[in-house]
Amino acid sequence: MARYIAARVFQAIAVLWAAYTVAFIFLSVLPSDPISIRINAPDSGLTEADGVRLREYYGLDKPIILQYFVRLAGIFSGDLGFSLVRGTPVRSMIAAALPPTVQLSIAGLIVGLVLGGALAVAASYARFPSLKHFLQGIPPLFAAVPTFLLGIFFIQIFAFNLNLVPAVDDGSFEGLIGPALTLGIGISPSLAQVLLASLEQTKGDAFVDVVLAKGAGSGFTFWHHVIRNAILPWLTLLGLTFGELLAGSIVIETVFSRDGLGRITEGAVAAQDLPVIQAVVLLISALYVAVNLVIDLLYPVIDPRIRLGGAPIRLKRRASLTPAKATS
Amino acid sequence: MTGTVAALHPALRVTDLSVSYLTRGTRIDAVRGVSFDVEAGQTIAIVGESGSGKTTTGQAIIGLLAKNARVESGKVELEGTDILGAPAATLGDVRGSRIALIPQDPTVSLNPLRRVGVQIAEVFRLHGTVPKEQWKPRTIELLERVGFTDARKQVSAYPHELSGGQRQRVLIAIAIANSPSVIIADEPTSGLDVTVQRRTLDLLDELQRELGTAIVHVTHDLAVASDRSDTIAVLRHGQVVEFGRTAAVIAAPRSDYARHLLSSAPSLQVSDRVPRSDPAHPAEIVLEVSGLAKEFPGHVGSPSFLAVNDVSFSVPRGSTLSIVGESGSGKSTTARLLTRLIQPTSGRITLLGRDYTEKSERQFRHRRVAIQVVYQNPFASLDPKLTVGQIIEEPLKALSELKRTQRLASVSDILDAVALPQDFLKRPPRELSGGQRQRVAIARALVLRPDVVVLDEPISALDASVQGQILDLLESLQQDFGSSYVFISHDLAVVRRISDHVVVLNKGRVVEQGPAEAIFTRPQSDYTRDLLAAVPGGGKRAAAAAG
Amino acid sequence: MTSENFQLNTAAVDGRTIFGREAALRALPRWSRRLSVATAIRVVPAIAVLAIVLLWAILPSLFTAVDPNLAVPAQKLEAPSAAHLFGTDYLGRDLLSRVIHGTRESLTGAVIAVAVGLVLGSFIGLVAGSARGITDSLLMRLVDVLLSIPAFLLAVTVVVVLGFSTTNAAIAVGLSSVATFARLIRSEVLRVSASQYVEAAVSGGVGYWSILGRHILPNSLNSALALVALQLGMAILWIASLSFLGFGAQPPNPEWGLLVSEGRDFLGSGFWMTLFPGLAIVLVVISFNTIGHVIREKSAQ
Amino acid sequence: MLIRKKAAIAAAAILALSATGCAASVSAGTSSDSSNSRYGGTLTFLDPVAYTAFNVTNTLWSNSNVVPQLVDRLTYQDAKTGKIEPWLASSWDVSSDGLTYTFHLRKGVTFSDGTQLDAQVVKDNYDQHGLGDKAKGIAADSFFTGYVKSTVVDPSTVSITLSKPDAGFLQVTSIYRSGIVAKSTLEKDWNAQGQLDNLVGSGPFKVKSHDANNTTITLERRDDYDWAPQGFAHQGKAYLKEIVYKTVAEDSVRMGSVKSGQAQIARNILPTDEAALKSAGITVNSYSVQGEVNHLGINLNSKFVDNENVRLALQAATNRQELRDTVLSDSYGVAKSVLPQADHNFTDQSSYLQYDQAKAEKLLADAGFTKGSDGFLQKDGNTLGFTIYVAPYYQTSKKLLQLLSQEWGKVGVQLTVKEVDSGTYSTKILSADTAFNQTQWSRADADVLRTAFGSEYGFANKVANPELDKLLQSQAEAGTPDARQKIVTDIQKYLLEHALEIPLYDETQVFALAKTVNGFATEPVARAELYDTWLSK
Repeated sequence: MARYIAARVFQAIAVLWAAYTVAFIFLSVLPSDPISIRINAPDSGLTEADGVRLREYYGLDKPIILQYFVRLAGIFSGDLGFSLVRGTPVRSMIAAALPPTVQLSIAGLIVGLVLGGALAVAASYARFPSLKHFLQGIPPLFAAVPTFLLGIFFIQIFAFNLNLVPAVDDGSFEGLIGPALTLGIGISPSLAQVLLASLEQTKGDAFVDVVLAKGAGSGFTFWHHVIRNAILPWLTLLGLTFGELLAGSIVIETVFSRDGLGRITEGAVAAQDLPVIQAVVLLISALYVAVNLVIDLLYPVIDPRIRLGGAPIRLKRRASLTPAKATS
Repeated sequence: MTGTVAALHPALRVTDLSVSYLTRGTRIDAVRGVSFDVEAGQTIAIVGESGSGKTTTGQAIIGLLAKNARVESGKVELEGTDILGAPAATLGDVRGSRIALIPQDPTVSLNPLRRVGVQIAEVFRLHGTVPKEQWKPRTIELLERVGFTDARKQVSAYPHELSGGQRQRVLIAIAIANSPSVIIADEPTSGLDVTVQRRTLDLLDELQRELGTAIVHVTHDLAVASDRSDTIAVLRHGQVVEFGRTAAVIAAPRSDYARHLLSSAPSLQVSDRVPRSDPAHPAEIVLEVSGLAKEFPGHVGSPSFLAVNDVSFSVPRGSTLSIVGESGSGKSTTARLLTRLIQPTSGRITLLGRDYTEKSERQFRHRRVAIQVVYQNPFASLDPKLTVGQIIEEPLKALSELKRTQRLASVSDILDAVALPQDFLKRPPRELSGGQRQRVAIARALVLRPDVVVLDEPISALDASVQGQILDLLESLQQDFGSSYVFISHDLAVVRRISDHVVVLNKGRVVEQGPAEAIFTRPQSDYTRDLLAAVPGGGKRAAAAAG
Repeated sequence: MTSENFQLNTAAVDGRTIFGREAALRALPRWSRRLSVATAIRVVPAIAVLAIVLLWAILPSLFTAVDPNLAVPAQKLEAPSAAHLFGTDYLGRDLLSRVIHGTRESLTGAVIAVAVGLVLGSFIGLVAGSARGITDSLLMRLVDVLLSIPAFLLAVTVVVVLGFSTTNAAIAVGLSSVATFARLIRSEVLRVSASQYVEAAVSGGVGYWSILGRHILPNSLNSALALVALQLGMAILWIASLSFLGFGAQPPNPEWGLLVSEGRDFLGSGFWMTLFPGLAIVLVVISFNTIGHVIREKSAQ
Repeated sequence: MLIRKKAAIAAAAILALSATGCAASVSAGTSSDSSNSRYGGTLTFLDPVAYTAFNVTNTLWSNSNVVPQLVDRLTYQDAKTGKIEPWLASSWDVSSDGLTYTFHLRKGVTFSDGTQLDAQVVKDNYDQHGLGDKAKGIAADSFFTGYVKSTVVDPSTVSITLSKPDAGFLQVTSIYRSGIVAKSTLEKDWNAQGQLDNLVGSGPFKVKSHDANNTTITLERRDDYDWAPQGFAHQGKAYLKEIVYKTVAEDSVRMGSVKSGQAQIARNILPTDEAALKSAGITVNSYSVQGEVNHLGINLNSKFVDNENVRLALQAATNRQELRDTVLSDSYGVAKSVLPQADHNFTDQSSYLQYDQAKAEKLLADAGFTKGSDGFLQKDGNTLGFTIYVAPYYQTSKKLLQLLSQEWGKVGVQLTVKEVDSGTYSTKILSADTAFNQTQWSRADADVLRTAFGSEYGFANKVANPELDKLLQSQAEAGTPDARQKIVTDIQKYLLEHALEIPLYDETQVFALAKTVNGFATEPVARAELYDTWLSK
């Protein structure tokens, strides 16, 4: 067990290092740098000579490989450097951006789980075939609407026409409703489709017949047996959905003018603010890896068939065929 | 027949039961006008092949038909009350208390996420027959009753921690928990090894005697039916074609179909096989195995596993060697070693006098012309994307120098040999029946005229009536082509019919081996004797009743 | 010995009876097994939408005679009317014509994205699934790394490196789907490799590459095809999202995502600029998704 | 997207209008109009751009709606007249050679950290502006190119020495990027100065709170503020208790938020939304930005544009009226010179800027271009075509350039519009392959033209032009306003005669104000000046 966890943690660190390196290589081939952007802004009043000075000040004049290791060392010492655009320490930017994004992600996840779960259960237990088909048709529709379009319409209707929620995040609970609904609707199709398939399959499992043969009604069968088994694939899906949540926040935070990781990512990418992008990539990768590690460790707890050190641990991820839902 | 109530009403009376399925707008009549009675303490066997409607009948009785099924007509009277089409609440009251189910496959019939004790106690909970504080002691009691030796511990086991036989015992415990009047047993032992099957069915018999339960035993296995039932109903295409006292049916079936079934079911009767190898004139040894072992590395934290341990035998030309054993005995691993799909850990395999143990696949490939294989499941062993012709031609293309026209001629010839019409060449496997597919698989193996054919449970996935045909085909092909067979099987009856030489495996080791007749008539080891004793057939109960 | 006709009509049923599923699939006419009515109701509209859209992409001038880039300032921001079915945009360009002419770029983008993902992903997946061992481990760790950076973040970063254009956005989206394809293809390769018919082919002396070409690839095709259809829909959405963030198509090319992102500035004064291109995106994505799901359901049967 | 629009002008008429509007609403509403009732309230201001580092030196336009509330300058420029008036400096003397400026500082001015304004801190501020500080990573401000040194004469007198006369220098001391900050700010290095918490000024507001990414910034009033310039509408502390700045990039969301009352002021209203806002009862005010007009700068090293006839042809092929009517709104002026009509040195040069397709075609034919098979002109096998990049600073850039592309297309010139990220943009516009870039310098003084075109600065045309340099320098050294006006007119003429830029429209800032907003004003380059702003109940 301990050995297994150690191996997984080591693997996680290796993935993170690789993610950092990939990000660094990507960014080092960018055509420009933030100093040039600053100098060439119409109002800047800076000359190329000033640029040389600023590059020196930020260490951007050093050989690329040296910059790579300096940054890497910085990460280990917890020093993520300064934003080249804002001058603020990246660590404090990230520290401020993380909570709203986590808040949004959790709220969006809850909406997605409730919505996806409700759709799947309703479709699975619909009495009339026509109702079933109708309910089955909703997730694909959700999956086809671009998130930004949904967000814009949400704001128009709920914030401006009905004046129910603030259009601009003000930290209130109401301010979270629009973004969370948009994000939740965005991730719900895959959750609904996976759960529906799983429900249909579980309902056909032989043990359900045994439970019915014991004299159980459909309610008892559902709550005590079907749902627990049917929900297992969600666990795997959660890890992947997590990536979608973070990616979705890039668009949603822009649309809803919310603070968060997504928004600073978008800004940093557009302005080529290297230290910020690297920190974000690293942080998001770390979160992703951590969430998936936790999920892997959670499996044996939830499913007694999987025991660490015994049966195959790494269940095959359903990554390949997760229903398509853009995080757009 | 005891008791006045029972005299008035049989435990179960099924009258004119008809069930149809609606699949994509097409109606299929699965059960047509089936009627029978079962008295308390009696067992009726519903026998039939796949698609005969036997399972549907069982489902209809306990009200667990699939969604697309519809009861067209009939009555199912449980001690005089019609429960067919009863409201859900009534069914919920009846099921689990007065009528119970023992399902087919114990490995998938328990909720994998809940402890077995909880799953048993649910029967008490749902029917309120036992006060809550008594659930656990009563559950343990039940487990002991169905033969658990360490019930106190095993009550909190998860299903996956139990063997198949143990799981079936748990399911039996669930079925008998409220002492029902009727139990529907749907192929209760078809997935179990013979010895386990015998112990399970013995337990069921014992409980039936004790509780006076009526049992509807749904099975495809005529031998099991003859051993374990008082009456038999043979179903075909949803209709009862033969009905009567078991002994009478077995002794003198009235319908052609029942006769056909009986004749094609292999049994432990003395084989009429003419030995292919004459000890006086030893034939050339085509395949020799010595000290074969295969070790599988364990997963993290568990020890490695010796699947095959020091196995040796030899196969003379034109003869059949059978490897028998229960699940986990290592017989399939041996088959894979012989065909070099996996590499042995140690030992030697010599084919036509040449040791190929340490040859690479590249070096060995052209030698595969001498050894071919037929798999158990003809639904998985044929590529669904190819036509029958392409499937059979494939080894020729790979291993022979023949030109295309010559290859096609060979394919055509072998298709005749396995008695399939020529127009099958262009058809995809999905349009073929199981028996036809297995013929294609055999044709593919024999098209190269190999010296050795490894047959890995080639008939166990097929219906009884088809099993006999495939065995006949294999025998006649052996005569025509002179191939040696290595026949892997768990079914002793089949093995007796086809083998010259038998190797008995248990837990990876050879328990005993020798000429087939010697093994069957004079088994040397206890294990072999157990195996032989467990083979069903012969009408035990009928004999007992008669006696 | 009697013939086998006792069993003939049980074709296509698994050898053993399966509790609850007995007799369910028998004796159906072939065509009905291929396409049930319920499936047809879903598939036919989807195919119709894609057919129309494909025609728009190939022969846009057949559907509209108006130059999509002709600005008529006097007619700016006109609501939908008989003269301009979808209305006009902020420069007085005919929106219907822009949507129709934008199809080619949108679809080409989606196709490029999927092609990039499919080709690179299949290559990695095939090599990993075939080579096993250390190569497999290394490649799968690479895939883990790709997966650990959320795909959309990756796409955003890549498109900035490559520069803004539909093609580059498509390549970026494609690159970020490489991991998905690699995983699918690898698992398909492993699944099919472990099947008995591949084992039978090995026994039959068939070489590795022949097995790959004759058995593994054709049998992985349905899953890959399903994923391709789903990814086509996803690529359209993602490219549109990149356009929304300002990283996508170049003006004045009327790519759909660009049209929507331009339109959002005019929600107050010209909602049709968002509505119609948005509708085009939604319909096409639903159609791709439907077809993907149906292929997957078919292959699962 | 950084969006920059500016402002200032003219506000006279518009302010008067909005003031009456407000007065009416107030009297209709609550009881009295006593100025006491104006105090208090929190105003939410929606800004489209992400705020960058808050360095005062070299601060960018993006932050400049926040910074003016926090820092005061030595002098105050009247947005209407362009006159320079006292602020932190109560008076000043200029030496007769125009090289030394002596400022007499106002007494009793404190920074928000409680420290006093004195000559030393002013000297330190100006040394940083004028010379930079290499050790702290701070570059000198290009507005201070002639700066030599500052000298503390006495605790309330500081004198500044220039290397050559600069008629615009006094105006420089009034602009927001010449703000005077406390010693504690100056001691910090470049990064630290950029952080809002470290920005300590003497302005009417101070920073109350902000999030790490500066997407929400809250300022609070300094109750002890008592040194407003006379040009402001009132004295003493500001009316508003708090100002909340929020970054909202979505145009529709900014507009909707003001409409629904969730915010009071939104900057950068899309031209197409103005009518809808007005009909919803929102005040839409536009302020012309003083400085240059929004125009296409020309890199004379590029192909084709080194030919003056080609430039003049493009000048004539540009239909400014159509651009304004289609892409912009009535809030924006059609460019009539290189300076906007609101600039006090503006002279009407619209004769150079008439749309004339025939003239353009003739000029190009004279230059030897003939029509090719693709409909575009060509010479020696080269198509007369240019690539222009969408300027990330102007929200209408993409739309405008697409229409311009069609206008130029009518005379056979191919203009390809491309959109790139701001990083790529900054490299592309430096390249000689890029003939045009849409740009504008804002500063309420004609000296802005020297900064833009003078070869000692960025020099927009990238080719030294001694003749123009001479004109620009003489403007800076002009003794009297009249003399200077004459030279500035010559410069305007010179630039257009030779088509050294292609003017497009008068840069304008458009703000949406909720009904409750009163007394909103902007300083000369249209940055919000919220000192006089108050909210009616």
